[in-house]
Amino acid sequence: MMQKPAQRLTLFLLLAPAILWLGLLIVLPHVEILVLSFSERVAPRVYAFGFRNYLEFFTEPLYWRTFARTAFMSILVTALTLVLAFPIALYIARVAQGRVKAMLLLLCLLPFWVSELVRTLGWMMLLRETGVVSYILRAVGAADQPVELLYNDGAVILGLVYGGLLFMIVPLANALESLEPAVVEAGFDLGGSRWTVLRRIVIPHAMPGIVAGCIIVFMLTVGNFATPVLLGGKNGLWFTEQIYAQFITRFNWPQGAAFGMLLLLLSSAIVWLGLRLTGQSLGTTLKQA
Amino acid sequence: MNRPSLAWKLYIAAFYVFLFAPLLIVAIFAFNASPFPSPPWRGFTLEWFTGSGAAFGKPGVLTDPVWLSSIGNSFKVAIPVALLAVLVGTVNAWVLERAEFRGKTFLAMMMLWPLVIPGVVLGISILAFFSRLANGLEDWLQTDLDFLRPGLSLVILGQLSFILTISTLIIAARLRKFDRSLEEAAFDLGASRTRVLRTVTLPFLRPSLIGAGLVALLMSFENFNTTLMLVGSDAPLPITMYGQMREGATPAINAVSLLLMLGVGGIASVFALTAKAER
Amino acid sequence: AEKLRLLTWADYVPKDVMEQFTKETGIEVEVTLSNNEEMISKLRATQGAGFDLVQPSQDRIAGPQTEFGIYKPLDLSKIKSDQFIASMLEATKKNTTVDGKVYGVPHIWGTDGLIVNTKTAAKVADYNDLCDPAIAGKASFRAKRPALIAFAFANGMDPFASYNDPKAYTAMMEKVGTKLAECKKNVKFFWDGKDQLLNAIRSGEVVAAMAWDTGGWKLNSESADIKFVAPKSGALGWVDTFAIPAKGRNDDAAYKWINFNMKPEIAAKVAATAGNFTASNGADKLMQGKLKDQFAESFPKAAIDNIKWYPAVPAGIEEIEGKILDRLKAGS
Amino acid sequence: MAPSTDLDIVRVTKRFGAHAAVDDVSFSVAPGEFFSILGPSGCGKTTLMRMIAGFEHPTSGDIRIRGQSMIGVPANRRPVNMVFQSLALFPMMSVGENVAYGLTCRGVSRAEAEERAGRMLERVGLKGFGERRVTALSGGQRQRVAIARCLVLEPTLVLLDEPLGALDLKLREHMKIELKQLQGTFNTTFAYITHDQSEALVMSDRIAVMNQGRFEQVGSPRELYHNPATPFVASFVGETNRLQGEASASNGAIAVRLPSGAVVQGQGRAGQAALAFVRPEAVALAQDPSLLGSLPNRFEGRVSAVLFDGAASSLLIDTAGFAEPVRAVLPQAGPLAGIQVGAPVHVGWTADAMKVFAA
Amino acid sequence: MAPSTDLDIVRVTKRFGAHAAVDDVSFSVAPGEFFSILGPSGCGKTTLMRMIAGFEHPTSGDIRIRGQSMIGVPANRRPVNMVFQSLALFPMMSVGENVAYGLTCRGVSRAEAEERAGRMLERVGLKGFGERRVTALSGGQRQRVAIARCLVLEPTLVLLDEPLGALDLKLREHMKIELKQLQGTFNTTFAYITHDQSEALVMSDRIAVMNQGRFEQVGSPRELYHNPATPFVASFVGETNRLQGEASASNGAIAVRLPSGAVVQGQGRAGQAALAFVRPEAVALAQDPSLLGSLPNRFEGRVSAVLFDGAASSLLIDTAGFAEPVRAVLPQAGPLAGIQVGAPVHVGWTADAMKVFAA
Ligand SMILES: Nc1ncnc2c1ncn2[C@@H]1O[C@H](COP(=O)(O)OP(=O)(O)OP(=O)(O)O)[C@@H](O)[C@H]1O
Ligand SMILES: Nc1ncnc2c1ncn2[C@@H]1O[C@H](COP(=O)(O)OP(=O)(O)OP(=O)(O)O)[C@@H](O)[C@H]1O
Ligand SMILES: [Mg+2]
Ligand SMILES: [Mg+2]
Repeated sequence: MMQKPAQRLTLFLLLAPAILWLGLLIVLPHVEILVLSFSERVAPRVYAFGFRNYLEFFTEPLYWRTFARTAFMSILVTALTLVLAFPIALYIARVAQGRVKAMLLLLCLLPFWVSELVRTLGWMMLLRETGVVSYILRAVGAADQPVELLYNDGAVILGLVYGGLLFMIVPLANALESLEPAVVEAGFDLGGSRWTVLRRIVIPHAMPGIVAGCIIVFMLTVGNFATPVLLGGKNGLWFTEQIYAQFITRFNWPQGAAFGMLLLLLSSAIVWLGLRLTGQSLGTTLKQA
Repeated sequence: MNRPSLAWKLYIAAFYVFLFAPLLIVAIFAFNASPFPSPPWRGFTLEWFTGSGAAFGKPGVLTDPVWLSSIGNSFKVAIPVALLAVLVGTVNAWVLERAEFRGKTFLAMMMLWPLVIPGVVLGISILAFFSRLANGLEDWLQTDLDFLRPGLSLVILGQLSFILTISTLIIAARLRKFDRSLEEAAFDLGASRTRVLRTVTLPFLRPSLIGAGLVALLMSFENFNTTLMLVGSDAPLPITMYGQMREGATPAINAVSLLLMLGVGGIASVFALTAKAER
Repeated sequence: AEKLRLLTWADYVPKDVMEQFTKETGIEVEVTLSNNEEMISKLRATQGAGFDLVQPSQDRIAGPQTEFGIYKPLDLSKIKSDQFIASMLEATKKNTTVDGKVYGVPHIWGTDGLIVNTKTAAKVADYNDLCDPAIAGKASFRAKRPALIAFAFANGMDPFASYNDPKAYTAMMEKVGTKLAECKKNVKFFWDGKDQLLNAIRSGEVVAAMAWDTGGWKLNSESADIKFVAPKSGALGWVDTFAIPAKGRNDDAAYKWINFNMKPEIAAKVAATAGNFTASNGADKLMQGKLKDQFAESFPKAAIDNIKWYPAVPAGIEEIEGKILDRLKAGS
Repeated sequence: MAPSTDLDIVRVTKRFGAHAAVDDVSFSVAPGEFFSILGPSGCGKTTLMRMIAGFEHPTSGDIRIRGQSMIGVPANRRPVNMVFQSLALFPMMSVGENVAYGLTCRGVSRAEAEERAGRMLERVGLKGFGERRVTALSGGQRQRVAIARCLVLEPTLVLLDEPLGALDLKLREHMKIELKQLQGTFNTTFAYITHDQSEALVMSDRIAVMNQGRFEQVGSPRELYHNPATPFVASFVGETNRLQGEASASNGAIAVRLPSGAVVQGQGRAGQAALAFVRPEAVALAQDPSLLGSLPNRFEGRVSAVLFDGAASSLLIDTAGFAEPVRAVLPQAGPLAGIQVGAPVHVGWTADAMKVFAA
Repeated sequence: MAPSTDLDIVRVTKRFGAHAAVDDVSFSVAPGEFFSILGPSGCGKTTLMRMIAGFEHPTSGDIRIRGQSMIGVPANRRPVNMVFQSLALFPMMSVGENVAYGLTCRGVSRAEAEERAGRMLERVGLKGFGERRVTALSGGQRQRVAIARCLVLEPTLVLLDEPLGALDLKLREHMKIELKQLQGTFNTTFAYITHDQSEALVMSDRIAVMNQGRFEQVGSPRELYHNPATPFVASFVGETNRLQGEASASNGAIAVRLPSGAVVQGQGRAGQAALAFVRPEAVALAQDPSLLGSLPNRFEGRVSAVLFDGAASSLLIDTAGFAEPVRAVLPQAGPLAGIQVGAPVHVGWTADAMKVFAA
């Protein structure tokens, strides 16, 4: 009983960094933009409480269309990433052995630790009209004119999928790795075909990894800025660009804050929906990754 | 299942080509003797690394103060971020794995939250909050509080806001694997609590501390979204690169990228080695 | 050492000028490159801290100052006004006055017009010609306010006249927006950075663009086919200024830099690297011949008279424009 | 005067919430004794041991070592050392460092600690292993390092929490004997916990049988085996046949009527409901019932299974009037050695061999 | 005509690189037989079983099930099913779904598969457990689900790879008997692998003892125990005393001279170097040497340890001329029942009880 106050103090000291971190860098800033998003400008340097920033979002088709487009494309990118990454993760987790396995995983990791901008630069150099692909196409005679592959939605999707792959592969491989080989063998032994085993054993087992990977890829995609800006064309706007524009080129912080809140809502809602549909929980899911 | 089909193997090969194509292109064209980072190949040069600018009108990376100072800025951000991430991450991991108190699950959820906040939103919220804080404190204290204004200090805080989650998770995962009976055994053999910490617990955690530090370093170097909203006059590397890419880049940016790849490759190998030692 | 933190445009601070200044005054200059919007947004985020001297365009001072109070009134007694072209100084002072205080003095001026590859797009003579199907996919302009203003003039409207009537202005901008949207299919990309555009024109990816005169002349010196053309409906004239942020910490150094820069020989050097003209009185005599010739070619007498100078942007106008521009970028 | 006991547990109770993991337990361990606590999983053995080591604090009661109360003394100041079930060797240290750890904690100089650790390793048969990593040892070797790490501190008392649990069958058999011998040569007091009755029987001087936080019986292995004090001890220690029925006293012995109506004779005490136990090796077999003539319990049956297992072979015999087959030892020689499933056989046992308890 | 064997292994070899995990093994299993493969860890048991199941492909040799060669037939088309050591229940499915899985793979309708799974669960004593998650079962229950999952497919042959390995001691004892009974009631052919000799002896009709990829001996449990064909079988199956020496023939039997000069008599065949084995239960004990008078092997010793373990108690006897103590069964009754450590004792055994092999 004597130790009680001392223990309290220790606990408090241990908790202090976490509380400072979460309080000062996460919670209060979000409260701030929430408050900010409800302030409207009535005159220079005079602001009042109001919903105009949100009204603006709903009444201006431009904004909600961008929003919907971002959401839709992010889901598309997530799905594509999942489909592309699954065979790779399966290979790494269940076929490759020892050194090869470690190598394959490390090779996957490397491009992603190099800056996103370097990767995007690479794609720009490959895809642009004066770029490598166009050059090669002309050199082999497949095209007689320079081909522009950059500045369209396809390029954006390509760049985003590329950027999301690792974050899909790692949780998937982790989940698949934990599947006991004997369970898969039992699946075959009892007469299952490859497809049956994949559908009834491998995929259900990998579900936490799939959900984790999808959540992370979706988050990264929806919140991405550089890739859509640099690869995207004159027709595509990403919602983060709207936030950036409101803050940086319009100096309209309240509007930007409202957009920020909406983006946060969108991502939280889709994550929540994903978890609900697959019956997973956030904590275990993120630990997977 | 154990015998991959040919199609599958081909897919794997194609995937890795896909994965490395952009990087290879970037690396190769760092040596192209042309003012533009695009084909055709105009011959090999090191001008974009060490050139003084005489040949193409723009200096190479290692002589250009813009690149040098942004690399310096990146280090000024990354090193404190890595150190703080390890330090605070260790304390947080301890809280998650060892402490017992009400609201712990809530706190654990909160710690995961930054992972599902888009980086741009993190950036603007921190920007907005700290500018309000700075305004308030300034009115109150009647002095400039520069470090609360956009600039490297705010970038450090912004990056920490989510890198701390990662480092906490990495260290907590290792701590969870720790067999408590090792500590009890040490204690039982007569060690004091600090000695147990020093001789048993921390040595056990060391690989994860190094790992978390390296990951934090890499993430800090790489981060763009949050940083973009918080930079002041000193731009870290990604911000400078972004500016240059919008400006229409010279192969100097390829040279920077190549240096970055080499650095990352180096750190990754250190990481792989410590990971091996862990086993 | 004493330090001057300068927020400015690319090419406005040649290395030798900076070194000479440091030598003369012992003050080191730390340069951050930017553009109008970013200058304002940085100052807005810091409430005018972080820099000692900034160089926004003259039309972008009064509005933001009213809204955010990010600049300091200038102490005109510390500025050697005889170094300025008097008419330009007066015009700028007038445009940057808020509540009777002056916030900016002129530095560099130039125009927005058309860069045309005369070989592949000879017919382009006005902004509207960028929308000509003949050059489909090979035109470019910035998705920024100058494009709106330019196309307004090109389509027979006078945006500056409606500056203080938000309703009318909105209606006008909507029209311009529609026009631009139609034009969009012709556009390769909305350019952002100067070098990006120049590279694209050099490589032939773009054959005609609305852009700054300086870029056009630069390309012209490289290849005679590429010319800067003053559009029929008028080039847009801009003036970049010196202004001091509200929380600048080294006003003395700032004034020293202004006065130093406006010396004719220094101003001439700066103008030469920037490729533009200076508000420094007498510097034009020191300028190289080539630029003068290029200017003469691009701007016949009538064209000079037809330059549309930006008046100060009233607060609120940018919001209207912003939405139009966003729509332009987002729509397909 | 030296105290005559190394360890005294005095009415110790430990509650977790409402649940009493250890419930009013008292016992003493004499110097040099090998004392085991045997009980099923979850009965409170580990909790009891952790209280002795100092990792848990008793809710009530006293723990004395060499007569000194240990209440309030932290684990690192107690003259007891523990061998953990997981062994808890320090993976970041070499074998030698592991063994020297406790000595350096006491402030013994590095050189001396190393030397003493080396000598201790020699005594447990690991000479020259000092530089090895602990991960590079076999199960039995790691076991010995764990014990050496404790013994080098010359503790009054060594606590062992199922230290053989992680080993495989053959090695466990071997280590049982080795552990007993080690204890003999060091003449240190061991308190050993296990849920494996064979371990406890083979190694211990005395055994306490624990169930649901309480001690059922404390005694030598033979006492527990031959004279169990409770039905729990009778069925937990050693293989046995268990019968349930109603008791009624009869001439000198006690008679138990099974539900089928069959009656068995035994020794013991019971009210109405009774449990009777007889060990398989006490069941006599004969093809001719007259050979069992003198036995008070005689029944007819049929072999339902022959469980051949070398010297440990047994028979299951479906016996008229019994709910479960009776288990008997398969004779190694004689006419019944080759008996087959389905063969009729007579079983019998003395009243002495059958222990009866109140159910 | 129905083939007279369910499984024929014909000269099967499996190499991993240069190492032959299974080396030229042949055997047959008759319908309804319980056939075990017993051998130490790493001897190739699992590899052999995986070849039968179809997860590995033999380097050479043939595998026939009901006379049909299985070479080139994938695992999911073979009429054999396997119970894995880890059980490998599908954690993502309920108990019922686990059992129904194989049926649905065969295209049996959902309703029928569920119904048949339900009936199978009933037969293994898990009625009403269909909806449970497999993680909510005890060890023994999971065991039975794993077996039910195979049996519901009515396979020609069930392969079991140490299915009891993960269970604890008491449960393992119990499941041994239960498994044998299950096999009896379903009358399915079982091929069972284990490294635990007691499991193999208790359950099997026939056992193959495997060592380093080869079969040492195939026979009934009693054959292996009483007439081991090789020294490996003699020492691996059952507890035994092992002596090493030089052989020389003598009247009818074979004499082995130990390094100390002592000579033992046995049965068998050996060149120069010889190994001799005698089981503890074959060692007769007496306080008076005259009681052992008729035995060709008689020695004097002293009890070095009493390993009391109920019916399985034994003695270690330091015997003059023997390098290791002789292990003998502790008599349950008679004057020697209470013998103490240090007591002198005489040991003896017949020449028949001692098996001699070339070393
Ligand atoms: N810290 C604790 N908090 C709550 N209950 C506990 C705690 N430690 C043990 N118990 C409970 O006390 C009882 C005894 O546990 P203990 O670990 O002593 O058993 P045990 O005899 O060592 O079992 P095993 O043989 O499985 O190790 C169990 O019911 C357990 O659930
Ligand atoms: N895929 C493989 N590649 C290389 N060697 C292997 C492979 N599988 C098994 N082996 C080797 O073959 C030998 C036999 O292994 P196997 O698993 O059949 O042994 P086991 O008798 O089942 O042992 P245990 O009782 O430990 O399960 C071992 O030496 C093992 O290392
Ligand atoms: Mg325990
Ligand atoms: Mg095996």
